[in-house]
Amino acid sequence: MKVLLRASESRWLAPAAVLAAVLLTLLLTAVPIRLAGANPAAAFERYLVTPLTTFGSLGEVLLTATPLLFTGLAVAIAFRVGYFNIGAEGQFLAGTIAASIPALYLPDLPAPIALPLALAAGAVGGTAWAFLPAWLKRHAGIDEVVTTLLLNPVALLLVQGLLNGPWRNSATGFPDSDRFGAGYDLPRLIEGSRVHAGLLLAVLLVAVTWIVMSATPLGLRLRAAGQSPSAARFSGIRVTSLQWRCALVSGAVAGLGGASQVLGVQHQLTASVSNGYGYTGIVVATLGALAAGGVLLAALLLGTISVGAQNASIVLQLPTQMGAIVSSTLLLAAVGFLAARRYRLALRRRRVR
Amino acid sequence: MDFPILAVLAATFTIATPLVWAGLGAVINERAGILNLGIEGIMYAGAFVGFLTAASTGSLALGLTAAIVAGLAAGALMGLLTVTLGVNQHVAGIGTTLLLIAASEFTNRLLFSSGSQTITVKFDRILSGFFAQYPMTYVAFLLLAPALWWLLRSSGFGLRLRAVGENPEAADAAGIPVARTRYAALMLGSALMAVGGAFLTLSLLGSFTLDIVGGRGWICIALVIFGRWRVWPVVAGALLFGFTDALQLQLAITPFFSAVPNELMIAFPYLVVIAALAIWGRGVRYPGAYLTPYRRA
Amino acid sequence: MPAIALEATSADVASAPLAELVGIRKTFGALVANDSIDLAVQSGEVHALLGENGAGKSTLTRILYGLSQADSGEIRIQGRSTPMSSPADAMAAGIGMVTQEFSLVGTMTVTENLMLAGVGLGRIDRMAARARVLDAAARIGVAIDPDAVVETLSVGERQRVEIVKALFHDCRLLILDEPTAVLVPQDVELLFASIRRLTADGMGVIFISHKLHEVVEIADRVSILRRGRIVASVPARGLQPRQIAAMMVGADAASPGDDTQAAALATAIGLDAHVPAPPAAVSTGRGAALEIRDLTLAGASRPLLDRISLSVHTGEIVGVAGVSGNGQTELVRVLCGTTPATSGTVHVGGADITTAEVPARIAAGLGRLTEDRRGSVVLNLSVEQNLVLEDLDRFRNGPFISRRRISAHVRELMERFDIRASASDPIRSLSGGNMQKVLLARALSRNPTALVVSQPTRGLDVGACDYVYSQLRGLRDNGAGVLLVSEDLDELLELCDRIVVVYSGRIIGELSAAEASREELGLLMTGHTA
Amino acid sequence: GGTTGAETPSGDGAESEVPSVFGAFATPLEEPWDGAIHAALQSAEEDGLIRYEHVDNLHTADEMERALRDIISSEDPDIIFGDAFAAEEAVRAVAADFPDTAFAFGSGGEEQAPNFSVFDNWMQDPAYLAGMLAGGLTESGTIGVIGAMPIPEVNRIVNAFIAGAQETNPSATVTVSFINSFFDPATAKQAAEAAIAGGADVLFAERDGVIAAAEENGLPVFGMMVDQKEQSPEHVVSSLLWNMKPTVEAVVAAVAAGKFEASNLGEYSFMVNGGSSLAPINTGTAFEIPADLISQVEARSAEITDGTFETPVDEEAPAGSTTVEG
Ligand SMILES: Nc1ncnc2c1ncn2[C@@H]1O[C@H](COP(=O)(O)OP(=O)(O)OP(=O)(O)O)[C@@H](O)[C@H]1O
Ligand SMILES: Nc1ncnc2c1ncn2[C@@H]1O[C@H](COP(=O)(O)OP(=O)(O)OP(=O)(O)O)[C@@H](O)[C@H]1O
Ligand SMILES: [Mg+2]
Ligand SMILES: [Mg+2]
Repeated sequence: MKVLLRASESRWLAPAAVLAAVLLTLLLTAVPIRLAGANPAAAFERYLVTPLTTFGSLGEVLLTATPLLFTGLAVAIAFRVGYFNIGAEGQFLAGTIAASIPALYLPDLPAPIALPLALAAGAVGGTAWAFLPAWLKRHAGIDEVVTTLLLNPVALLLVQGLLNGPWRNSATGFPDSDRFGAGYDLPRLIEGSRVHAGLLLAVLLVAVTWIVMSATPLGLRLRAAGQSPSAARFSGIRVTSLQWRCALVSGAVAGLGGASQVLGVQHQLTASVSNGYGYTGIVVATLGALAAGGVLLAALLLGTISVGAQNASIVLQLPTQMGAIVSSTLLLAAVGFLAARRYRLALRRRRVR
Repeated sequence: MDFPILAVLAATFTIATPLVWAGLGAVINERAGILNLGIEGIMYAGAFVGFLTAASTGSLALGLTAAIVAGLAAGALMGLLTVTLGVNQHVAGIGTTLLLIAASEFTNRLLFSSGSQTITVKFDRILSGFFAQYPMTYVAFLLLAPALWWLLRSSGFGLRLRAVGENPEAADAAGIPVARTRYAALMLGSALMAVGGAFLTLSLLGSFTLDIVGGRGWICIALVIFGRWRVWPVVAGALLFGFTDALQLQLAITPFFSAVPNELMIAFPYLVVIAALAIWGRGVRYPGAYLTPYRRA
Repeated sequence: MPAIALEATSADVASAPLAELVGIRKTFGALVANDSIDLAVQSGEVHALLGENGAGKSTLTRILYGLSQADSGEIRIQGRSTPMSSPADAMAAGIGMVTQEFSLVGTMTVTENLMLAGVGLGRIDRMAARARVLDAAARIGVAIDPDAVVETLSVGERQRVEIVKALFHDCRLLILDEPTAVLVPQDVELLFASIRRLTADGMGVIFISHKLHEVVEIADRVSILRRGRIVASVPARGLQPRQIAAMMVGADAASPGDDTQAAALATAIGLDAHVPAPPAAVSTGRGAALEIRDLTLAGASRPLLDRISLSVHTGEIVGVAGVSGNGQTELVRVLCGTTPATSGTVHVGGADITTAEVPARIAAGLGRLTEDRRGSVVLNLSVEQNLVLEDLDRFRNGPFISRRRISAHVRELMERFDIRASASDPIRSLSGGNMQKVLLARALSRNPTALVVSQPTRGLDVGACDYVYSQLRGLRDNGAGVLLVSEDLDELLELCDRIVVVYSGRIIGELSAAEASREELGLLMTGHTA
Repeated sequence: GGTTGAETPSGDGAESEVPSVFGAFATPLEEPWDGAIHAALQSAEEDGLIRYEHVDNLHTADEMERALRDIISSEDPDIIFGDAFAAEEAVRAVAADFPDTAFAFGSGGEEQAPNFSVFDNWMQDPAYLAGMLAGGLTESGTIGVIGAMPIPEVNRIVNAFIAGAQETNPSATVTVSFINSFFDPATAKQAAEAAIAGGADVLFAERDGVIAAAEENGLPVFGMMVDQKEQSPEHVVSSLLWNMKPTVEAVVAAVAAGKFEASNLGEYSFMVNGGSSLAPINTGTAFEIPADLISQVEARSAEITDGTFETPVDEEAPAGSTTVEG
């Protein structure tokens, strides 16, 4: 028997691969679920079905997917042009800080002024945090992976420093900021659900990115620059400058995500505002094949599992780590099967066709 | 009070120890062309499995062995994903990290319903004064680093490993089994990462608590690029980080500096590494086949 | 050499072919690259494998060497069926290969590269290996520096390393896939001398080349592949290049109607000593298409380009000859805008482009075609995307790409330049010849005032070469100036109006094509000024 | 929140009369703070006082809010225990939406009528006593404290510890290191090593990791939250204990009696009410603990218990190095 590249992929292979991944995950995680004292089938229903079948949790899925859309898109934009921004986490946090500045110092602004101001501040904050690595890359060829990565903990320390210092809660003394003024609440989109206007903004950015990537000269140039910088340079594409601009745009998108999260969900700055969204964004972007549509799908998938895992923990008393085990196993199984579908098995002795 | 510079230097080596083990593991992986972002999870699993085994058998040697076995298994999983199946390495690595951390914490929860556990024996320091360091520190600097330096430079295995990381087509044409070499690199490197994690539980602390690795794996990824995939510069990077960290911990309780915001002090090592990179880190060149799976036509 | 001992003592084994391919079939998706191929190589013979670009030569030899696995078929070594699941198997069976694309690790030294094959896991002895490398180089008759890092070497030097590498470990069958494409004539002679020595000792050689005069010179047997099938396998003795060419393209050599085609082919492959170039016509008076003044490019120790001054007039092809590594690559890179010049000026059609960025160069009327084909395209993008990449702003519709206009433009180019692929194929799947046509189409689609081309026919089959030549002549006849950098003297003599010779980054001589001879050029290229 | 599911568990409610309690924790249960609440609830369940379920790891305010709404809609417990730090806004909003559910949350804020009560780990009393012991034990005159981060909950413990040290050793210096993490024992240990290098010969392990440093250097050390004596039987002098049981019992009794209302439950964590204490002083230490020091501490302890001594509460961040000399 041997492994051969497939001549062509039929359409059903991708869904079949995902289905196989779900089955394998079910098989692999049934044992720990049993050990933790729950019924695997019931658990899986909670993980994958419940979130999508009740109105309330569907809203929660969208809410959970919102920050992932921003960070996933941010990472995809940068990766696409060959700039490996691992710093979406820090840029997201910088966005939350920057959006908090007007919200804390000008708390009484009315919403029509306050929201654009705070969102713009978030974008600027993310850009500012992306600036140093991008500048070092552009002017000195310093590798961006290290600099963006190392600035993540620094951003978290900056949040903590502000919360322990000037922004300490004036009522409780706890290191979280005061509640923002009412004008800074992103409006909710659907009655009875926490989904907020940040989702709209994220989807808009996905759409714009999709159009730019697929229908403009810039989109093709970005791809060329990302796939082969030297050939792109030969073709007159200014790779360094494109990378520089995408790095900043990427930071801005991540920063907007931070702003959306504090203005839409938290209404105050806390040290735990990001649940590793920037790092998960890398998974979202690569799972989505660095394409806008793919980011959308991947963010929704991860959002679903995360909402489902919480529900399973509450209802079935499974340790919350079980949710992480299921989602990471499913992630690895899915990418594994999706990669494997490019190949087919052939018996050595049989003549093919 | 005199500033205890010798203590800071001694602490430098202690702090650098897990970074050297895991960072050199990452060097081995990346020299073979594979970015192993599973590092954080592999260190975590090494810390947990090592501790669990030592605590239940009472044998440190068995604990260390178990950590190594866990690392080898994690490396094999990474190999299955990135080498055999050609999965995107960022996704495979981050997925592995998530899985191993969750699985360790889950097992910890099932076995010890809460609270931290302690082993009564641990690898203790040897010698005294400035030289009072853990055996695994001595092994890291005096044995592991020279051995890997020699391995990469002067052994057939190192030559093969570099070849599959630079140009797998050429390596294949030279009769080198590309997949097998990459598996070997992943398993060896991951085992070193697991030992780096086990250092925390079996040597430094003698106990396991959640979050014990605390982002050290990600620092290693940065240090490997900082050191340009070469053994001694990576060791130097780990020492630079260790020194600045030890320094800030000491300065934080030194009267003059205690007025500086704590967070700024803690950020210091990160900023120093970035600054060092900005000064010396121009024109980093990645291994030629970095991030690219290989399969024959 | 155990192989020879075997040959000498056993008549039986001698009668079994050294290697035999039986019923080899290989498909890439829908494409059948090899279709039930049978081929046998005898010991002591040079077996030439010929065919158009994309005929399946490399695929077949890669299967024999274990770099690729056949869908079906069998490989026999000295009569015994031997599965080749990896190059290690092939090496164990006594096969060595020089692949068409370089198989060298750029960051390693020559010695390390040569050690790679067959290195164990334990300690390596660098000094001993180095000595063995020097020894092997001397044995094979090629000079290489064992301590040089491969990526610092020129292509010609790298090819020499490849050849030494294939012969470093004793083998009974040597596969050479277009080894001479990047070698200068002197090196080709050295290589042939080695091949003759080795075959005299009983080695078998599979030799792939598009240079038919080389084939008739060295081959004992010629097999011709067309579209994945063997269409002829004949002894080489007495065979004329003209006949081979006809067999390759499938034209019936005997048919009288095809005289013109045969003649064109013959011309293309440089059989007729050289046809005097068509008169430079009305051109020279019309001023410079490309004007280079005192162009200098500093290097680490000495200038890589040293005050080069040269003008190419409209309606003229100027050749640049030289042994590789004398500044040709750098000259092309500076002109193409990928390396900035240290000093000097470059004008295209009167416009100063010395410091211009690539788009401005293209706008000024500069066409570019470099020797680094795969480095000039984005391999993962499609043929269509690569064809318009330099020119995207021409196909805008407001802020968007006009897909309709692009596909119309691309369809036209693909027709005009006879590109045999589908517009949506990723360009990496194209064979060398088709890729070169894409690049040519891209360079010529804007009707450049001046064209810089380097090694335009390296690795191309006769049909494709001929096509490139006719395009370059056509461009010249339309009034453009062409600067042609080539290591192929026949090509230069064939195409150019004037030839300059570079040596050590300087122009050390200029000859008009009418008065130039190979001998004279050869002397200049080795630095002998009269 | 959903519109379905609230009815299902009510069938269970008929079987037993004890209130159902759900724990909703921001950190993993292994983290000592939430671990203490969880332990008290578990023990209340074992005592047959309550039925108990829980969920942990609700890191963000967002997750906390989703979990709370989900808990109410799918499990509808009588009482929800948890910690609201860093999710005050969200938790209070949910509480306001479900006035029939009793909320008892760790919080730095005030109670919120009608159903949101707050508690906190008011451990300044045992901290003061531990500080007294530390002051008496130091020979170098320097004591090292390694804490998580300068938040009120940590500050008041550290400040009380410093005040206690001041009582027995007016010239002592206390160095305070914050590692800016709730979980980073390796860094905590390095910080402890730095304190030792800076002259400290007694340590207070507000965070895990410090005891290992004390053990290696043979120094007295104080543990936190649970009795950590077994981690280093010869070096742990004592530990500060938080006992959530009085708080849990108070809330359960009020709910069972149908008289639950929003209140500040903080006093149930005071030593007077048995909500916190100093673990028994270790008699098997490698060094000697002077008997008169112990009696001094015991006397002070008795004063605290009978209400004649009130430990000062100071929630300002302590300086990195405090020389206590007044
Ligand atoms: N969730 C989705 N919703 C709608 N369309 C989707 C979604 N996911 C993927 N797609 C489709 O998948 C294709 C690829 O997505 P994308 O927009 O990123 O195109 P692209 O950048 O042109 O991709 P490519 O890299 O293949 O050229 C598009 O045609 C898009 O319509
Ligand atoms: N890995 C591959 N995937 C898809 N198609 C391939 C691959 N390798 C080769 N081909 C196709 O197979 C055919 C035969 O290619 P091959 O390289 O054997 O030709 P060749 O005779 O060596 O041509 P050339 O003279 O240009 O080197 C070509 O059409 C080529 O495009
Ligand atoms: Mg796309
Ligand atoms: Mg070929």
